[in-house]
Amino acid sequence: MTQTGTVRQNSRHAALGISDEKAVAMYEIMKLARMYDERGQLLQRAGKINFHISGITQEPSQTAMAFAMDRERDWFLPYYRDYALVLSVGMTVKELMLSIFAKAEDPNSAGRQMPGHFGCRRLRIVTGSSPVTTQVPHAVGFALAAKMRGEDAVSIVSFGEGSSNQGDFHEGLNFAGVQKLPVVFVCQNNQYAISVPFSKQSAGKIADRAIGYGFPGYRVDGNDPLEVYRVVKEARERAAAGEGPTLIEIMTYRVTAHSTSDNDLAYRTKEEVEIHKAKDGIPVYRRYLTELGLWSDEKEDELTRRLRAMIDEATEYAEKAPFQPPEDSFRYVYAEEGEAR
Amino acid sequence: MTQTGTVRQNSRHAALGISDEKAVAMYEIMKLARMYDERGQLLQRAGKINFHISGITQEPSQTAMAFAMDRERDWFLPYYRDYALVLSVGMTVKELMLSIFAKAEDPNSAGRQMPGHFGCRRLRIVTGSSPVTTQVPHAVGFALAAKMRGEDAVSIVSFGEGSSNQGDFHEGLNFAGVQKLPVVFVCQNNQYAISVPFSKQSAGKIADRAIGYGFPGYRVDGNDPLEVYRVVKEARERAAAGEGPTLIEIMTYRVTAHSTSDNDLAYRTKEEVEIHKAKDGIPVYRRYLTELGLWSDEKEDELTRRLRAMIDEATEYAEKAPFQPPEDSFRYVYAEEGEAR
Amino acid sequence: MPVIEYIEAIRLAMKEEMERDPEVFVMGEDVGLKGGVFGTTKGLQQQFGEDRALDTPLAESAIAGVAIGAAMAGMKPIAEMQYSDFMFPATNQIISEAAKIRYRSNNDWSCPIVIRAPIGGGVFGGLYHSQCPESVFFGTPGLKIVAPSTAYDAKGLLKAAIRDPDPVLFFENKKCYRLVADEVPEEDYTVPIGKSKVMREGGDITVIGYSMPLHFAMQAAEELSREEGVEAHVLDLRTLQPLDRAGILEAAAKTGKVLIVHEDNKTGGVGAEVAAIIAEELLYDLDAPIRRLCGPDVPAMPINPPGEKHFLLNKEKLKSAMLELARF
Amino acid sequence: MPVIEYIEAIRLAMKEEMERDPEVFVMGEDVGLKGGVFGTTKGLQQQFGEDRALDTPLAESAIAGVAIGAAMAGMKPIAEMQYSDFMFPATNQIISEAAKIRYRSNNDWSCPIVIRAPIGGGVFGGLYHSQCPESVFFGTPGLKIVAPSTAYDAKGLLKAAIRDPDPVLFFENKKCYRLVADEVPEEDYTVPIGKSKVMREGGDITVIGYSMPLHFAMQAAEELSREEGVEAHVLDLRTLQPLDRAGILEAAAKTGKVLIVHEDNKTGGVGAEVAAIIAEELLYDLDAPIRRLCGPDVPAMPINPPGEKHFLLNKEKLKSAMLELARF
Ligand SMILES: Cc1ncc(C[n+]2csc(CCOP(=O)(O)OP(=O)(O)O)c2C)c(N)n1
Ligand SMILES: Cc1ncc(C[n+]2csc(CCOP(=O)(O)OP(=O)(O)O)c2C)c(N)n1
Ligand SMILES: [Mg+2]
Ligand SMILES: [Mg+2]
Repeated sequence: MTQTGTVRQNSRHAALGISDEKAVAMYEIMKLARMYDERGQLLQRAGKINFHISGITQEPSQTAMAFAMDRERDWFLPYYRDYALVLSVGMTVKELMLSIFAKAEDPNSAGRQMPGHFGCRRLRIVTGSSPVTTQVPHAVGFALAAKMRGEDAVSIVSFGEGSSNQGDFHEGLNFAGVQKLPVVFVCQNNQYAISVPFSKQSAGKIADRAIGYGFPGYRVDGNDPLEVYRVVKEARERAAAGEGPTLIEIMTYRVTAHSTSDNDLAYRTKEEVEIHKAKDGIPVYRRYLTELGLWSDEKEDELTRRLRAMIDEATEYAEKAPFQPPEDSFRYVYAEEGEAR
Repeated sequence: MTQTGTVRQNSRHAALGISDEKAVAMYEIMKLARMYDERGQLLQRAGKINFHISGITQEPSQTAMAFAMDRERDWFLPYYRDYALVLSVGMTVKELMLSIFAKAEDPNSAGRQMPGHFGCRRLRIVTGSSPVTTQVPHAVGFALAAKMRGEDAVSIVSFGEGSSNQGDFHEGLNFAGVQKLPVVFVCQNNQYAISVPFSKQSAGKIADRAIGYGFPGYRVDGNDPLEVYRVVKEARERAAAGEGPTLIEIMTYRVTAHSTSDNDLAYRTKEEVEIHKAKDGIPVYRRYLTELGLWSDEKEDELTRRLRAMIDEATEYAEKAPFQPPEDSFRYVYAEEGEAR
Repeated sequence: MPVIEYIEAIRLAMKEEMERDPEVFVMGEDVGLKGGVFGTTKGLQQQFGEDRALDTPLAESAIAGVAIGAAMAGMKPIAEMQYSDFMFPATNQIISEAAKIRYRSNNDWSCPIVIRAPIGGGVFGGLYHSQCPESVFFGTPGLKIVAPSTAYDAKGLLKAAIRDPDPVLFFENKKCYRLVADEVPEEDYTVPIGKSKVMREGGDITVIGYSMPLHFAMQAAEELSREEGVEAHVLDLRTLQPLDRAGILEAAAKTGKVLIVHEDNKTGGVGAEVAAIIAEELLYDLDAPIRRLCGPDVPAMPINPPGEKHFLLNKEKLKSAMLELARF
Repeated sequence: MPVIEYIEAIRLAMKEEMERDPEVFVMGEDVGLKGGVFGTTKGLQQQFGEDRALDTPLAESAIAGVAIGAAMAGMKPIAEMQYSDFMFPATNQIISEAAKIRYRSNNDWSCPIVIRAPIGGGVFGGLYHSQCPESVFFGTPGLKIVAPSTAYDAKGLLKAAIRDPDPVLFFENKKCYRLVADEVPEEDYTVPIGKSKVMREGGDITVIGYSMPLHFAMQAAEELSREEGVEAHVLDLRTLQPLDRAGILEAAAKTGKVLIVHEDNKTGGVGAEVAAIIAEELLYDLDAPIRRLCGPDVPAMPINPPGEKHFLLNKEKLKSAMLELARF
């Protein structure tokens, strides 16, 4: 992302088949996710909400992942930091705010689940839970269904590097490898599982595990969204062509505490965090667009204003919105009378 | 194993530090396991026992595995086909027969568990169960205990290639990799998990999975006990030196049906089985010893007679031995009064 | 009506549902050419192809988890667990996922899977091929659990389970597979989930249970009727979750003397809930303490024949408990 | 005697046992520098080193399985599950392995592990940080299960669990951590596993329960005594397995009117077994049907405050159920 002065046609994004509009749209989503996330932190500190979990620094790769997929057709199985992914797929900030305030209108769970537990059938975002990695076999099941029905859909699932040490990671990836299923596995390696550093989670590279399942695995720099896009796009193409799954390990770093309930300075230094904050992919991508003439300080100001207004409005709406009536919180244990699904 | 005419000192086994006596002892164990196993099949066909599960063709590598370890000090976590392994470690044929007849005196379980479910504290053979692969994390726990106590012991655990697809395989190996624990993981890849051929179990090599855990993995020909010995020995040395675990995939083939309850011709051909029967490691090893002058037809006859007598006697003893009194079958749910352990 | 074996009823239910609905498929270890270790899926791969009778890797959490994913995608998977003893690695997928998908998404998603698993002992299977794991999953809201005792119910309940919009655990009894055979219509039918069935009418004592032990109860009831003039009312729960409260209370009220039987160990079993329901709702109609005759509170049955026999219920044990209750 | 918090009692029990016995160690996710997500292991790594307060990979089946192996090798591991909701991936290791090791080896091997896991809601944890999984493991012979409600019992039972030769599940209530504080001796003591405790003497109604809801019961009992002259007898089971049958029967007989309370959902809960025991042994001493007041049969509690409140037990719910029973 340093080729200053290149003409647009020869830009990195064009080479990947990304239009200028799409390249800019990706930037806008990254920013939106970042600003939403920062607002979440503020709301928690202000005591307006109980809990927030952040995806800060992971937005560039999450956005790229989503944009590399077919957002009309594919199945998305995100994990709790994937705000940028679900925003890319079509979830609105208002919907995210309804979730963070746990309100009835929240499409993810009607305010039953914690924020970050995404799910929205309309957007082909599959409902998720808290026990980590259970979504990995689910993604394999979606891919199996697609294969059995001859549909063109590919499923993409993400999870942290800590979560990749669960049995379900192994069982799911191996199953997909045997059946050559159309699924893309994305490990967002942000170097920590709460307080446990990567060195105490695994002695190998996550990407290398793919070798044992007979399909390719790649490590990618998560601060470089275009490279992430390239690798995910290729993986999607392989999947759609019947060539089977791919494992992608995105190297990133969790700059926030694990969640608002965590004090990260109990187990790491401020200096370590600062080093990684300096590598933030968003300003780098902004410079890239600016150098190509696709972005400017004026546009940035306009975007910031627009997004802030959107987030303000969403916050206000969600704060005022009603909770699910308590009686209704016992509904939908099973299908209700007359429901077929 | 084709170097005819080599003098003993330059023999393959001598090069591995195996004395002639030990080389012969290994052969005797292989034969004993084979003959015990054949007797088990006969007893089942004769209706004397309900069930037998066979380790035929896997004996050479099982014997080599055990002999490459420290049989006074190490912990053994075998799986249900490991007759040759437990015999190498010191279990007697009489004890195996007591187990196959499910009699009270069976040291493995007093006739509570199926045959092949080994366990004997006296021999440092760890009690096992039927759900596959649970023993893998246990082996890691033994290795952790050894490391914490500064003991010299190494644990060795075996399991089938089908079982290597369970979550516990992944979680156990990864844990051991992070902690660099003294444990040797042995996958006996006999190409089938009951009826499911290897091609439908995994699209990769099992040995390659070690890469993702940051320690070495090797594939070895299971019909070549000296090569198995070499690789396991090396793994044990690495483990004892604090260099961490090793994964070893032993390539073999299950020539019998899965068990006496299985009809394997429903899912594979006789021809396929015959091809592999022809590769049996026992006659090859016998030729090797014979060519070195360590073995002869006379010795073979004498051994066969001796082992047959031993097995006859064990069979008779076990058949006549009493079952555990039914009242006692409710004992040892918990430690009994006054027991500390 | 043809008399068919319990196992054949299960096989036929799957075959007919797979013929009826292309989204129904079966997956599990050895379900393909081998037709399962018991033969429940025999012929399905030949008829429907490798995809719809799918041999999986030896990985129960994936079997459940992949089935759950496929179900959320709109398929109707039947996941086979080779023995119910081996479904514990899938517990997290069953309890944390299948059971909660509809609830956690506020009805946006659903999980119409069936998980079939053979339960029960008496086949010299020892500790890990004989267990009854019902109580582990019982009491997990969001799951339905059925456990038929006859071929008729096995077929009808399995069809109902496959068509059910929610996750159903289908516990088939391996001892029943070839020991139990009864009349099964050739036409399509279902047995409703959540409804118990009176197997025998009687006015002296009530026996409530499910699965294999009911056959002992029926044999004992016939003998007690002939020999002692004691008439037992026998109720087959059929569905363990949701329990048929009305059916239970009606059967209990009928005689005021209740014996609950199951092979799963006594403490914390389904029978405890049945007893608690009766004690909560019907206390004043009882003429005797609520008895339970169940498996002993021991980890699992031993493989040696005297130990297995000592462990298991049988007609004699039922008969003497029933007689004792009648005489109370 | 110093008054200390429930969480501190747990921390101290571990610390003292680790000082006493070099074979005791704790392992789990974030138990090291972070001291656990609740702070129960705070300071242990600093005092005992990385090996004895071992941060593990995020893999519960390995946490349990490795602990089991180490226990068989003679160590005394305390395996921490971060939330009890996350122990389901370890179910197979707990039920198939830990619970059966002594039995299956005919006493040749044993498995002295403790598995600690925080249960219960009311902390805005939503579906997967609030569950009570007792009933999944309850009724599995070979396991012991404890669930203290006071700091005194937490410390004494945890010490007893660590010294116990068999596997113990130790369910600590996360709402109790900082809400409950009581007198705890500075000297070493243990509370015996398998013994219930009378928390309050009374002659009108009996409340039987465990863990957090007992505090609501005690508050309600005080108010009912003052306001209505109703005297409740309150029994803390403390140990769920093995249940203290004698203690239960004595407490039930005392008043003849029994209310069983727990936060775990009603169907199939520990309360069902308690009710069944009473219905089996004490029917003629009862003056009212056996009542249960438990969590609703819904997968888990929602995170939104009105939903959580609606779901949970509290003093008012206890009080009205107790009064209703007293007036029966
Ligand atoms: C099965 C399970 N165990 C424990 C937890 C508690 N927990 C929540 S997030 C987390 C760390 C996850 O680390 P990682 O997978 O690297 O994702 P990250 O949070 O770093 O993005 C843990 C231990 C859980 N949610 N599920
Ligand atoms: C968890 C679990 N699932 C299923 C089974 C039933 N089962 C017993 S052996 C076996 C196949 C094992 O294959 P593999 O690991 O390759 O060992 P092999 O028998 O080939 O030596 C299966 C599926 C089991 N014992 N445990
Ligand atoms: Mg991480
Ligand atoms: Mg095999």
